[in-house]
Amino acid sequence: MNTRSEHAPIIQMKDIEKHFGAVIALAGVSIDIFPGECHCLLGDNGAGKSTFIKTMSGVHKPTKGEIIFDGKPMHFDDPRDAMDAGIATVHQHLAMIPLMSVSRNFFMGNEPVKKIAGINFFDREKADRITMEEMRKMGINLRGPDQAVGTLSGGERQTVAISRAVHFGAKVLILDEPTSALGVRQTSNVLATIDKVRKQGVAVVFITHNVRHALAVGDRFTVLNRGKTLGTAQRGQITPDELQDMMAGGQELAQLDDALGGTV
Amino acid sequence: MNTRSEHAPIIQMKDIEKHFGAVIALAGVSIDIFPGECHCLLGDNGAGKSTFIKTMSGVHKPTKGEIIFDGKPMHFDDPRDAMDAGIATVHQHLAMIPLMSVSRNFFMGNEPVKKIAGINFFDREKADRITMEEMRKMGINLRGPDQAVGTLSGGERQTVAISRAVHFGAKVLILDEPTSALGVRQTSNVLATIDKVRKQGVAVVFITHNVRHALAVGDRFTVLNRGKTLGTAQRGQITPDELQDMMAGGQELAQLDDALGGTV
Amino acid sequence: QDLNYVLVSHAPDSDSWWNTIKNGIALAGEQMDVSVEYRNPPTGDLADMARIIEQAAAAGPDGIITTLSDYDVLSGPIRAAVDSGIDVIIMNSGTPEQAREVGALMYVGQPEYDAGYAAGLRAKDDGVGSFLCVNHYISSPSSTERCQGFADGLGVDLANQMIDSGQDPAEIKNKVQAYLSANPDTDAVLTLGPTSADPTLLALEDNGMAGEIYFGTFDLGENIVQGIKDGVIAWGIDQQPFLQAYLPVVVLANYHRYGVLPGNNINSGPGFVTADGLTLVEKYAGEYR
Amino acid sequence: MSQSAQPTPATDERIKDISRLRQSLIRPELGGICGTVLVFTFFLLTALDSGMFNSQGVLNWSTVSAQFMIIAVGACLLMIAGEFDLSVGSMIGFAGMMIAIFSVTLGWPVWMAILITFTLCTALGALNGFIVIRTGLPSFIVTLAFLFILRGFTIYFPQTLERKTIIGGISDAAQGDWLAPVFGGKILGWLFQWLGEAGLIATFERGTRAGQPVVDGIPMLIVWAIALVFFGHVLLTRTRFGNWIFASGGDAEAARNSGVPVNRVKILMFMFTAFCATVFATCQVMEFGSAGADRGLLKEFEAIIAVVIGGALLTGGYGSVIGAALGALIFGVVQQGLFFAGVESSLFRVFLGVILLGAVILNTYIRRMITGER
Amino acid sequence: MSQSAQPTPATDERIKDISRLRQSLIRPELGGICGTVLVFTFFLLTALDSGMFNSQGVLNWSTVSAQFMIIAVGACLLMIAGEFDLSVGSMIGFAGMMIAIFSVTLGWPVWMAILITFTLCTALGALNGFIVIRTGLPSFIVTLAFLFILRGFTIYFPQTLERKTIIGGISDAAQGDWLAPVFGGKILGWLFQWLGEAGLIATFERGTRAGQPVVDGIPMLIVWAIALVFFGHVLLTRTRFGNWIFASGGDAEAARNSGVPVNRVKILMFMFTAFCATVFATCQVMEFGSAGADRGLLKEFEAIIAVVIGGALLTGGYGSVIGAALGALIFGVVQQGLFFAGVESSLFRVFLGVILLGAVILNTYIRRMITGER
Ligand SMILES: Nc1ncnc2c1ncn2[C@@H]1O[C@H](COP(=O)(O)OP(=O)(O)OP(=O)(O)O)[C@@H](O)[C@H]1O
Ligand SMILES: Nc1ncnc2c1ncn2[C@@H]1O[C@H](COP(=O)(O)OP(=O)(O)OP(=O)(O)O)[C@@H](O)[C@H]1O
Ligand SMILES: [Mg+2]
Ligand SMILES: [Mg+2]
Repeated sequence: MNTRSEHAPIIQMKDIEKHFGAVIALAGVSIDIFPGECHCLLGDNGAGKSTFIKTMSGVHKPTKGEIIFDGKPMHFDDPRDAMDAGIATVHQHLAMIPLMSVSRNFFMGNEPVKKIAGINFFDREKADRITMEEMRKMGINLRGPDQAVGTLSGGERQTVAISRAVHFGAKVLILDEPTSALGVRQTSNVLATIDKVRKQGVAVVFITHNVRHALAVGDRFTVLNRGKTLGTAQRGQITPDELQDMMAGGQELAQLDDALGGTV
Repeated sequence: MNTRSEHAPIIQMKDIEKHFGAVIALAGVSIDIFPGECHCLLGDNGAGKSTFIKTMSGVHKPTKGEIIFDGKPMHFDDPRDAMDAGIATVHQHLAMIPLMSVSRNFFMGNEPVKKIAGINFFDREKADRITMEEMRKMGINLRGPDQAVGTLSGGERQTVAISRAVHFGAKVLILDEPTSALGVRQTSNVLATIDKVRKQGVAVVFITHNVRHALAVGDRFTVLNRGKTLGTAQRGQITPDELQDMMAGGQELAQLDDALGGTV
Repeated sequence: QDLNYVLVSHAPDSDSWWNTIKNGIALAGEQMDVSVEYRNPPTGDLADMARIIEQAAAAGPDGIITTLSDYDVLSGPIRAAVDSGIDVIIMNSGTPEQAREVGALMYVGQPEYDAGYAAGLRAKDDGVGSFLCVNHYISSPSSTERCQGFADGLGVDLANQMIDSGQDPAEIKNKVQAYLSANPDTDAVLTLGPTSADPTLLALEDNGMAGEIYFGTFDLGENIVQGIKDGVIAWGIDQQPFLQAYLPVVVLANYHRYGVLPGNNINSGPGFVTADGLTLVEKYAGEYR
Repeated sequence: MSQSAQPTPATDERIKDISRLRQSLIRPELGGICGTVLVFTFFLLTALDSGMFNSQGVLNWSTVSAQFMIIAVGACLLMIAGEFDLSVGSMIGFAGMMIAIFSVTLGWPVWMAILITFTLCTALGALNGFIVIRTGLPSFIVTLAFLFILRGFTIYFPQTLERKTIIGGISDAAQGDWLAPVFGGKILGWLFQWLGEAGLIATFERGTRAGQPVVDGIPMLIVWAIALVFFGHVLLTRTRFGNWIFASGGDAEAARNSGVPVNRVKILMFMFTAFCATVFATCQVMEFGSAGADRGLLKEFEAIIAVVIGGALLTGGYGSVIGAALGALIFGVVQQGLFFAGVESSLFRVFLGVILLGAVILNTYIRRMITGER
Repeated sequence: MSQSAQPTPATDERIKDISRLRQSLIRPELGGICGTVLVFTFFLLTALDSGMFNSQGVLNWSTVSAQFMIIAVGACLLMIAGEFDLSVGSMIGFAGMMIAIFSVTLGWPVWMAILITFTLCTALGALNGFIVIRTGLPSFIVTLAFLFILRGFTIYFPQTLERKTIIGGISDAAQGDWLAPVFGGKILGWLFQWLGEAGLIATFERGTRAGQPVVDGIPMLIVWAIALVFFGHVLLTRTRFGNWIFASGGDAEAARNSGVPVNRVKILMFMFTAFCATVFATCQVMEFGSAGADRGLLKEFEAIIAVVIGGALLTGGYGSVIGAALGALIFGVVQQGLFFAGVESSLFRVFLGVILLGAVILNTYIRRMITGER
């Protein structure tokens, strides 16, 4: 699974900094992402995880630092550039529009077109067909492709978002806390999807607060803390407890954990 | 900790049903809540957990069924009635208003008043003083009581909401997925707070998707599934794996778990 | 009620001056035993008015009575109505020549510019050299023509002497006061109707210039009549809207019934109402005057 | 994966059934369609013999409806994209005045006046949009400011340049111009000529045009309205850009994250709204030959009302151009129909308010059924 | 617990410093205060000798500002509560007309006419609110419908009852009434009399009132404005109900969950807005002695503009009554000041738009600093 030694990294983020006005969200973070690995990004609230993957997916421009994609330096001007390069992102606050139909959402920003009389038209039949197919593959029975996303449950929406990202042939799939609001069944669904995608050779960046979810699918683990990285660990090089400690900022939690039976 | 045999239940929910138009969100759920216990409510997305605790806290009126509070049948017309009776709720989608100051949020709906010339005025000094004090107790250093909630982190907001509920002398504290978006440190903070509150004799209803969080603080566990209860289990009567299985609707997940190392 | 006439005005719904018109056609309709209707563009948009004339023509009445407040906009629809066999009388605004041009039977009214010009000449005789024109409806062309005519009658440049007062009485009042205290050597005030005259009266009363400053106004209303009586207002230009509405109905009905038609246009104004002979004016101001 | 693949069973015991028929009926335009049927039935019953449905009458309310449609299409697309334009009315006045000033006061050829006005006004629309995007202010406020600014200039310019608030003489200037008839002309004259000769429609009885049909063609205004509705409808439902419009209005942040160029979409829609307002103004100026400072008053509300009657959501992300066109048709037919039916005209506003309320409540109900929104 | 009790250390290395001074300066009213200072400086420099700042001039712009203030207070509280009222202007016309019809046409005593009008109008406000609450429609649409409905009736009633659209003669009817002077009277006449005699303020030099002071009292309109601003400010900042207003506008759902009676708050605010509009109308009718069908046109926008200039957030949950009052003051001073300064009056609208834009951008900047919003 861990194909690290075989490939060159698909994305190298070098010394990324990001400032929002008076707030320094990222203070120099470097990470390499390899194809076929699931790279977990962990860290406290406000550590800068979302900000980091947003620079990776072209939503934010880094204040400083370099992004090397497939060996070449890249400058994403907006999310479309990143998508065109093969970076698909499922954002923490879902990138779905409740009032729009599933198929329109599925293809949002990537609409298939057909030329009629030299003009590009939105190819709805194709969009509908592909959507129904992909949803069926993921085990979601839609009433029809024009069912509004607002009528889907949280887990279903997450699944739509992930399958959309996979469908568009992403080389890198970024998932920002996809499981935080999901039930056990939905969560395992999502984790299984991650596993499947990774096996297809796609690089997955998986953000979570849940050490167990991370350990279930992760190959490598990077912990962010207050805008800096605490380093990257290989699967097997680190125990769940060590990971837990790193995320919480060291020993602070020891006593509390004791009192609650160490099961947080 | 489990004081079940010593007391009468503080809330009995009997056969609660709730319909939203064509959707049957609750199809007859009964639960007893005892003082000093932490009662965990678990279940899939859309199982009806939030709907259930909303009928308990007076946000929804049940379509059918009875609520018995402290031995007497109760009809809550709106959340204020429930709050007056001693039921405090921290809702899933935070009951905090970002643009308002911490102290105004803290006392929202429960403002302290002082009479000047026969007219009730909002007692701001008192509100500010209490807020600062309570926040300090919870380990949050505010810039001042008039700092806007919008400037707090997710974990901090959650803590404000919980300490507010505790402060108003709730007999029952309801928490709807308070940890789902929180980091490890914030999560253990919240769990520690729940533990403390329970020890003060308050009944806590704790909704979560995370079996480990539930097991860390729960005394009893009720699993909802598609608007029905699958029964209530005592701490120690049930293993984590059994609980996990119940939440996911039985054996369906067995194989998946295998593949991922049983760590979901 | 075999005959059916429609009066189309250019005034917005709320313009109070047109009440007299409505009352005028209603009375004429009753007396001549014909059915009459009053229509107007709700916001006073002249383009909408053109549509209403077309609509009226489509409904096929026996006659249309309308204003010609913008020849460019209205001549087309009016000529089409005339050509499709409907008799048209022009009232209130426009000129006799324009009325003839569009094929109307006759013109009843008072050309706005001419009325302003006449008032200007009169004021010049009374020794006025500068003035303030309180325009409460600046976006309407005819109100600007009145001010322009007055200025030309005086032989001065309009320039900044016309203010956009808006229609709120308190704002009108205070704007008049502001203007007058910023330009204390203003000789005269000209208002364009009750909407601006009433607050102006109060403004002058307040700043003590009532009776001091030369004050003329267009059109009549209860307070204006009172002002004339009290000697605050020198004159009101009465274009006798009642006649503008009443006469065309009578003329049309008689023309359609007996084929008789006056040989000339009727100038309903400008008549200057002064302190002499105010009793009837007072009684019916705002209703028939 | 397949073992965990039934999150939603084909039938859900927790959802009561909805009949097929009902489901096929509920579309965004349903409210507009019902309203149109209702309105026409009403007037067919009450005003049939008033001339409302003869050739002249039909042309009359069609023209008025076409006017509303032209601005409704722009307002509709903009509203679906999540923004608002209160400056439409002032823009109409401003555009007309600019054409008049360029062609009459400055004496430029009319085609040049028209083209420059279009450029200027769409640029102003872009400015509106740019300010909204850059400052993040609600478009209500920004365009309210422009409502005042543009109206102010519409009064100020002709007053300082020509000393009057109405500028005429454009018809003369437009004589022989190649572009003017595209806005002010009529088409299908030969058809109506023939219909008139065949006695199928009424003809003039006297005057210089005696014998000619009273309706001598379809005004370009109506052609523009149909063309814009068609264009808007195709753009919205059949192109990827249409999907972006929905997405920008539904949730700008989510759309942006998915790679939709939200800012570009919004600015373009502001420009399109300004374009529609300019089309309206140009048609008006070319037809009537003059521009006045009071043209277009309150038209912004009329556009919004037509759009909302047609089922669009005020907060964006939902709506239909066909619906908006039907809303404009209802608006126009009711307005003119009340005249035909001889209703006291001051009650028109009361009707308008009641229709607006009723339509919006109906539309909300329909929308909730469609989207499953709560 | 204590060991894990430092989620936010007292100093945060990730936040750059903000100076104390700057922090004490940023308040919701700051924009309004800056604007006021700016505007007064401007007119002190350009129009000092035009009479703008003598007793008469001061009264002049004070009265106009007071008018704006009265409706701005209502609009401000309603906007903070998260709703909007576009029917304010029509309500002003309607209320005035009702008083006139009751007292003149029906001949009731004026106090009764006033009281019944107040009841009727606040009831209409409640109806507005009730429809918004029950249907969940945006208040923009609901009150837009009422804008038309009320204006329609304001024209229709007097026309059918009295055959005119201006009803006068209220001054006569109000003679000796006990309630009328509360709205139309003046206070502190003796003070100004004394000031005039002492030569501290100018007296009339000619005319009917020669020798009397040019300012003979403070109109009740100003007293009402001050009273309402005071009431609104205390209500908003010093009572629990004020907290509820903020909460309802900030997030209705969250507020409801916390036990705030959101529906009641919103309906009460709609009623208060209607009440303010009625106060405005009553003062106007009592001062001018007549009611006209065109009164109050566009006042809804003016109220919203004053409120927004004063720093309130259009989407609710944030704002200040003092700010709104300053906004009204700026609005009034600019409007009147341009006359004193002799600026071409049609440019007023342009100024208004530019000021609105500038103020809103400044306020947004200030608000972001205060709330840490992004
Ligand atoms: N657009 C923005 N403007 C200003 N500050 C921002 C912005 N986005 C994020 N921040 C700040 O940057 C820091 C990092 O935020 P980020 O959302 O990346 O955290 P996170 O690690 O994703 O946290 P969570 O686990 O809660 O999602 C926080 O302090 C946040 O307040
Ligand atoms: N106001 C409402 N109107 C209509 N349907 C509703 C409403 N509130 C909830 N529902 C439906 O009731 C069901 C139960 O929803 P609820 O929010 O109680 O689930 P939950 O157990 O809290 O799920 P989650 O874990 O995702 O929070 C869902 O099918 C939901 O769509
Ligand atoms: Mg995040
Ligand atoms: Mg829930």
